[in-house]
Amino acid sequence: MSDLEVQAELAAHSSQSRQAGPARRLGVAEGAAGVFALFLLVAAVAPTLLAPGDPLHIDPLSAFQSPNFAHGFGTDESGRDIYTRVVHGTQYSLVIGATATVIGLGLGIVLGTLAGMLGRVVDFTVNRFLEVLFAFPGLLLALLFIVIFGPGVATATIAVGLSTAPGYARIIRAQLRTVRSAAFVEAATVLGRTRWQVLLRHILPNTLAPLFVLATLGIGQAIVWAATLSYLGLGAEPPTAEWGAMLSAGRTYITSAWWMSFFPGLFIVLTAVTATVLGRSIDRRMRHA
Amino acid sequence: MSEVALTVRNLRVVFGAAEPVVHGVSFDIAPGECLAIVGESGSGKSVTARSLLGLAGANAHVTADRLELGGRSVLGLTDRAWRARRGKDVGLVLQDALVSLDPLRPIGREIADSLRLHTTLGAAARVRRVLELIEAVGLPDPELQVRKLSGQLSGGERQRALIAAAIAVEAPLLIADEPTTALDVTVQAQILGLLEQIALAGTAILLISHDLAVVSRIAHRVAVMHDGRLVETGGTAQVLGSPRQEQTRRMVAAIPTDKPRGTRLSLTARPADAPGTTCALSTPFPRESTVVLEAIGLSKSFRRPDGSRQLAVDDVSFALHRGSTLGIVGESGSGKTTTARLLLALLAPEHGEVQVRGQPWSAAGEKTRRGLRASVGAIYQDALGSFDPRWNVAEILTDALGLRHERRAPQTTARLTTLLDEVGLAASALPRRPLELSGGQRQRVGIARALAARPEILICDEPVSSLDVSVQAQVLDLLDDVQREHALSLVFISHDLGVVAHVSDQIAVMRAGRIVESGPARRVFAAPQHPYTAQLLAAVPRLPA
Amino acid sequence: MAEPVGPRGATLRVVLRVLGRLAARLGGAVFVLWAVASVTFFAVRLIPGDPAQAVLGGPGSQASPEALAAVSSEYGFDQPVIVQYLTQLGRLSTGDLGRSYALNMDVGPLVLSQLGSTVLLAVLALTLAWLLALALATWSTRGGTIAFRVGSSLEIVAAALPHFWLATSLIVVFSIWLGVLPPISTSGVAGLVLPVLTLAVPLAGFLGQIMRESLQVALESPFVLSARARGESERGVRWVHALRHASLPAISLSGWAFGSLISGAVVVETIFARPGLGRTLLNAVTLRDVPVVIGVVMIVAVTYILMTLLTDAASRLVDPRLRLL
Amino acid sequence: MPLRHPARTRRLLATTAGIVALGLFVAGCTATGSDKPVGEPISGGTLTYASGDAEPSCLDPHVGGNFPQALISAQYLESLVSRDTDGQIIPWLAESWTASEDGLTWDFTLRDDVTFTDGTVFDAAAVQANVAHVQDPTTLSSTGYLALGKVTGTEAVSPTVVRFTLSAPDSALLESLSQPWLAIESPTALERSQDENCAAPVGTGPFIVESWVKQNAITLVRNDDYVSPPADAGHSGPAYLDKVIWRFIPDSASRYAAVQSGEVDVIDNAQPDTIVQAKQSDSLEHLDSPRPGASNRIELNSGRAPFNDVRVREAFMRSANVDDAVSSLFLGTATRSYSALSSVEATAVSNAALFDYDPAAAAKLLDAAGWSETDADGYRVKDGVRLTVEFPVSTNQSIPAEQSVFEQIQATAKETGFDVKLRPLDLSSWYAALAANDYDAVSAPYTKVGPDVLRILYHSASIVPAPSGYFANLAQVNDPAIDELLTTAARATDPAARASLYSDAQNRILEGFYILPLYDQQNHYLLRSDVVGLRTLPTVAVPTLYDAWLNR
Repeated sequence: MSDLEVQAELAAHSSQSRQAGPARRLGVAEGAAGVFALFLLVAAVAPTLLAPGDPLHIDPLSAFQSPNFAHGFGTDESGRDIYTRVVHGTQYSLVIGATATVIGLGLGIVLGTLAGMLGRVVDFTVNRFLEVLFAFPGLLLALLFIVIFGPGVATATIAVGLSTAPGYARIIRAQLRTVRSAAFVEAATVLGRTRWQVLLRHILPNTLAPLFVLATLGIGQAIVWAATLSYLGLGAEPPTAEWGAMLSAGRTYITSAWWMSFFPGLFIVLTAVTATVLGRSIDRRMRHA
Repeated sequence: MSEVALTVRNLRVVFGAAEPVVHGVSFDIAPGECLAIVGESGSGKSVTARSLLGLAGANAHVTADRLELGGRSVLGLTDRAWRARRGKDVGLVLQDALVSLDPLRPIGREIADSLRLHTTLGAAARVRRVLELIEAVGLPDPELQVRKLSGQLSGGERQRALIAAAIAVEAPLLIADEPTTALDVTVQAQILGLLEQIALAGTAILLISHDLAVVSRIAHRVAVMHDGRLVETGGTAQVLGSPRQEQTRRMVAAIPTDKPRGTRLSLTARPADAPGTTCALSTPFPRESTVVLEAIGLSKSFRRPDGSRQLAVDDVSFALHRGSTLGIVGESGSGKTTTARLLLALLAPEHGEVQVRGQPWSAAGEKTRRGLRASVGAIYQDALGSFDPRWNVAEILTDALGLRHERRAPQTTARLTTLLDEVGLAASALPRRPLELSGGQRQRVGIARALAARPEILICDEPVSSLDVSVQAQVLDLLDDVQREHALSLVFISHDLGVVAHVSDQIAVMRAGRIVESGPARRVFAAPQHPYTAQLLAAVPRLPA
Repeated sequence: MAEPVGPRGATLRVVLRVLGRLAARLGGAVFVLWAVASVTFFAVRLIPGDPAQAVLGGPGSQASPEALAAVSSEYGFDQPVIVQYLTQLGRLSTGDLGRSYALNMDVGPLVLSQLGSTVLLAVLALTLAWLLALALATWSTRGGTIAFRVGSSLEIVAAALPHFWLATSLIVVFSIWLGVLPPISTSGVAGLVLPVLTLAVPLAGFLGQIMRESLQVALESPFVLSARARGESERGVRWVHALRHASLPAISLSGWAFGSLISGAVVVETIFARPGLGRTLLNAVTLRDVPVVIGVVMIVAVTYILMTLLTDAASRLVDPRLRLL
Repeated sequence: MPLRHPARTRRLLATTAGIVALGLFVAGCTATGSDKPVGEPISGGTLTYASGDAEPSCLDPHVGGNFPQALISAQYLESLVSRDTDGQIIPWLAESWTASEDGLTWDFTLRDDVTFTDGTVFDAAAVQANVAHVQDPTTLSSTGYLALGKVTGTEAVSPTVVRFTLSAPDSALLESLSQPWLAIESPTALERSQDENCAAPVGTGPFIVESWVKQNAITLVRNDDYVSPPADAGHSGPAYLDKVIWRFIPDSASRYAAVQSGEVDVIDNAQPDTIVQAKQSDSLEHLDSPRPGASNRIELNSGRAPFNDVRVREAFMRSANVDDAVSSLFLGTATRSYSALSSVEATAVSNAALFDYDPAAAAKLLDAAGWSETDADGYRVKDGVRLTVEFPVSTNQSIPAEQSVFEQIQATAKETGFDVKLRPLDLSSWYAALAANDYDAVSAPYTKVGPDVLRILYHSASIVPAPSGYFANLAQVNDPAIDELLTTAARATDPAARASLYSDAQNRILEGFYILPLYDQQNHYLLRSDVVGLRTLPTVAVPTLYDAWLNR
């Protein structure tokens, strides 16, 4: 199992659960998650709309200010406005998260499709390979990659992508196999559809559609992991306004300036929660639409 | 001990603020008597049964003028008081014991639970009693059985174990909620026999079922339930023999067993049928002697988990004549579905071959076969699973018509509407997804899809087994209609001999992969040659003559 | 050989089957280890630069050419890759994990000495996570809709909490503001509380969700209705039937959970200054101390495999159906 | 000989402390304070020390030789000489010493009452064995080895007199010998394998290494037979503490929380904000002890463009607002330095006028140097090349506040048109960048007792890289006049003449705008108020727990 598989499984569980309460259960949460996701999107695309300032602008004389009217989230050790940095940091975090997800998903699709579509030998080989990768718990695989290629944002992004790939691969493989043996695929054969038609019209769409859910869930996970690497000093470096790096820098001053690490951390948590809630919501909609 | 085991007066059950699910139901059961409540799904029969145990549900509001178990009122009991009486004064047997027995506990433990909760017996005494019970419900070798998990038992054995658990403390009343629904006919007969025995021993039995024929076998009295009300109550023979209410009549009519081929089962299936017409005999249709589909010595085996091979289909041969229906009947595991898949060339036979209109079918490559595919359609038991979940009805049917649904022309929509009309669905179904349709509607869409390509042959694999009796009747009638209209040849596969006998011209009886008997439906039904066929036939639930 | 018959024959068959399964398991484990060793060996070849220089502490080490040559021949860097690979496998098979560049000691003993601390942390966290999840699941399925919503929201948020943020917040609250728990985890029980909490809370979020779902499914299943119809009490229903079912998916998740705990240990051990594999690994990564990294990865792979075996055994214990296969 | 901070020291070098603070907290000062009135010292108890530095891989400071080793080894090893707070060399294991006229022969008279904690007698042969150990290439000594660079031989004149023979006069010899990296260990113990000796070195100090659980703690116990405190110690006889637990807590917030909650008694590498908090707290005391040797400074690579032009170097310094950065980030715990040397060095020369923040002057200088155009991003351009300053930062060697200083310099220099590219690198990559001459500015802290550090850092000979590619003269100062001054100073036997030579050299370095001094190498300790008598050795500013006792 990988983190992703667990996430996916939980999403599947929660959307299959009874309709009575649960159907409306996440109503408020979904709304809130949607609003926050919109905020993140705006922050990523046009950060200056939400925070017109320069995230790197220093003002030594107003360093270490606790949250106040002028600086909603307070200022950091060089007097930079934390709100501005958090908003501008969205771009880094989302880009890192999205890139890592694309890498992981891409690799996962290749591996999963190989295993799911080709013969038993390929399936067996790919499966053993994945099993081996699972013996490295997530972060370990990323750390191994970093030790080889050295720390940095690019390495961290690729590392996170790589370490999520096995999870994607297994989900895709399982999904492919389920779809391939589904009754509607047989029904299409009975209707006289060719293998290609079946593949293009039934197997692929039904395999790939859930990937959207996976990607949503995965992006939250990837952001947290990338932030973890930055926090450990192996990813983005200060003064980059990346959330993990901000948190890492802020932790030094945790006893005197809690706001420096609180707000970036809050955004990481909220982003992860939002990804979970939205992922599940999409999943439910896709299943019950 | 009271003379009445159960008294129910004006029982009402309401969930939340909605309409009552049960409206003022009243009945009594005497010790040793078996009362059957019969109704379609959603009629409120299960809720009625559960409210007699105080288990109608957390948000259920149960009221009654009188509700007495063994003469003592159970109205307004606290949960604790209910617990003291459940299992002791009233036992419950549910359908499908695979999920009604805890799969993680040996059945001995499950049976002993009631004893643990309601008696002061010591551990050793409990074990002795459990062994007695297992023996009493007719399971062989009790010492071996107690340690088994429900997953290790066959369906019938499980149901017996469940009954043993329910009667462990000799509760004066036993409620059996669809106790035989998932079982093969022969096993069903045995379980009904067991219940009958229990009633004979003096236990009152409340039998809940959707199938009149099943209950008629052992019930002394029948109560027909519809929309939360008992519409008709009386002696079994009287209610079934001369039903007074329309609902009852409809249910009686829907039973296919012993109804000749072509007899309409549903009373309101098609608008064309005049209301009130019962058992309208349809016109006989022409049958030709041309063989359109032939199976020649088919064999197919599968690998078991332990590596050995099991023959699922063993040297099966038959021929399907144009315009006729070949019924294949057999119990679970007899190889019916494998045969269907072989006929559809979804599996390749190990030996033998299938020919369509005399041309190689299973022996041909898929490429060659594809040209013939349009003439062989299929209808599946799980209609929902046979539709791509992303598609709505319009897309499913457009695809089946061989058109591309990206640019749907107005004339396509017209064709879709005609197609739907043919299976008795309105055009309003087009934009809906199968998930939003009822079981009967889904099967109609399935039939429409099969008809879209104008096939000559339809392979129907258990097309009605997951449907209510009345819906089943409608679908069977529909199949009958389309067969006549399109001169279709049908292979109709089912575990239900009654259904098969009703729809088929020819019957093949399968057992363990082999055809043990085949021949014209009437002949096989009237004078079975093979003892197995006779056994099957004897077990078929039928209304008292 | 004649097919064994009778009860003795049956026992023999069972024993043979169990042995066969064990052999298959061991074979699988050895395969995974071999593959892990190979993957790491060839991955490390990708590191740019002279491995001998890395052994001597990188370009800043002022290593003389003689020292480089000596290290090259000692570590066999001058040999063909295939020879190095086979040598490495040979060394690994005897349990020799090589020598740390940075810590001046053999990796095997180093890693083993750190293992206990991490395993203790992981086991405690897993146990606590289980208890928390169980408590939350039972509470939220017993109460009404509000309890259900609160329970599921708590779980989703808990599952989303990054370890580093949670650890920091716990230190701020319990060590700095309240001053009741030590911010470092060196010795003693008190020092374990915060690290264990940090690891357990997110995990409990995951386990809780899965447990609540399966508990709900179990509680609504017909066999529970049957049990209730027999007069079983609510507690009996939960303890005799439902919880056992609810724990099954959570048990099968425990292999994954262990992996996520190891990942978490990297962060937690660093923040709480606790000795252990995670901190060793992170130090080794920052110093690019390759033998230690490989050593830790290998030992984690071994423990992971053991953990999956253990998880399997636990599943069999709880689910007798698996014993039938 | 100088001390470079070798690999694997994380946040090894804190930046230098202020001159005002110096008056109060100069190396060697004693921190006291507790709820209980301080009476007579109480013997007994266990003190827990938490270090923010990396855990050493070897407890024998002869091997390698870095600051973490110095910190711990000062508790169980002793040197031949020490230095007092005035910078005077004072006796320790050596009672007295004499140098020959030509400065090539030194005789040290040793104490005759000292034994190592393994029972071996401390004598001239022991000193010889130590010198041989440090100079043995298989020991892999770097710091100690460099410090003994001019020592060609030793001779036991008598059991209590040892003679050092030098290849050239070395005015820094005593300062070198006072460093913990040349502490004296038991010759019997040195004969063990290196692994054994690394795990538990044997010395003459007030404590004995009892056990070392890697990645967890080192336990030291009191040496009850201790007789040899240095001349400036607070008492004589054995130490007060029964036991010392030495831990490693790399995370600064955890470290502070630990001392705040009383989980540990002393921490090092205290961060500015926690120092400020501690000063407001009754339960914590602050001990500031800047390290000797060089100040913390940014070196500008004069060996390549753009900093091969003195005008550009000056422009960079004028454009960097260091004062505001230091005051905002160090919150008064560090004072701006204008010197090449640490403020604890008596020979330090300071020239504030050279480093005024003056963007207008900087702009003029750049115009004059030909960097007169400005591109779209606001950076200066010359011949189509942007005015870029590659600035690799070693994350292992710079504390967070210092990295923030660099960020602020980056921000203020940008206003004048410098594109400062901060590149945070792990130690090994950082060394690689330096070796490849791929830098324009760099901050490389250097600890060494005495002004001889200047020769290491600014003599042109130090531009020539060692085989590994490393070199110490990162500013690539190549000035014959400076070379001459430094070489002469290293051989000068007269203290006054030596001081004057170093003063001249420093002025030339400062006026050449090779370095931008920031502050002293910071070395802050926080201790519980009930820890009394803790002081740092004035040599390399490491704490000694010999005089410390617990007032509880």
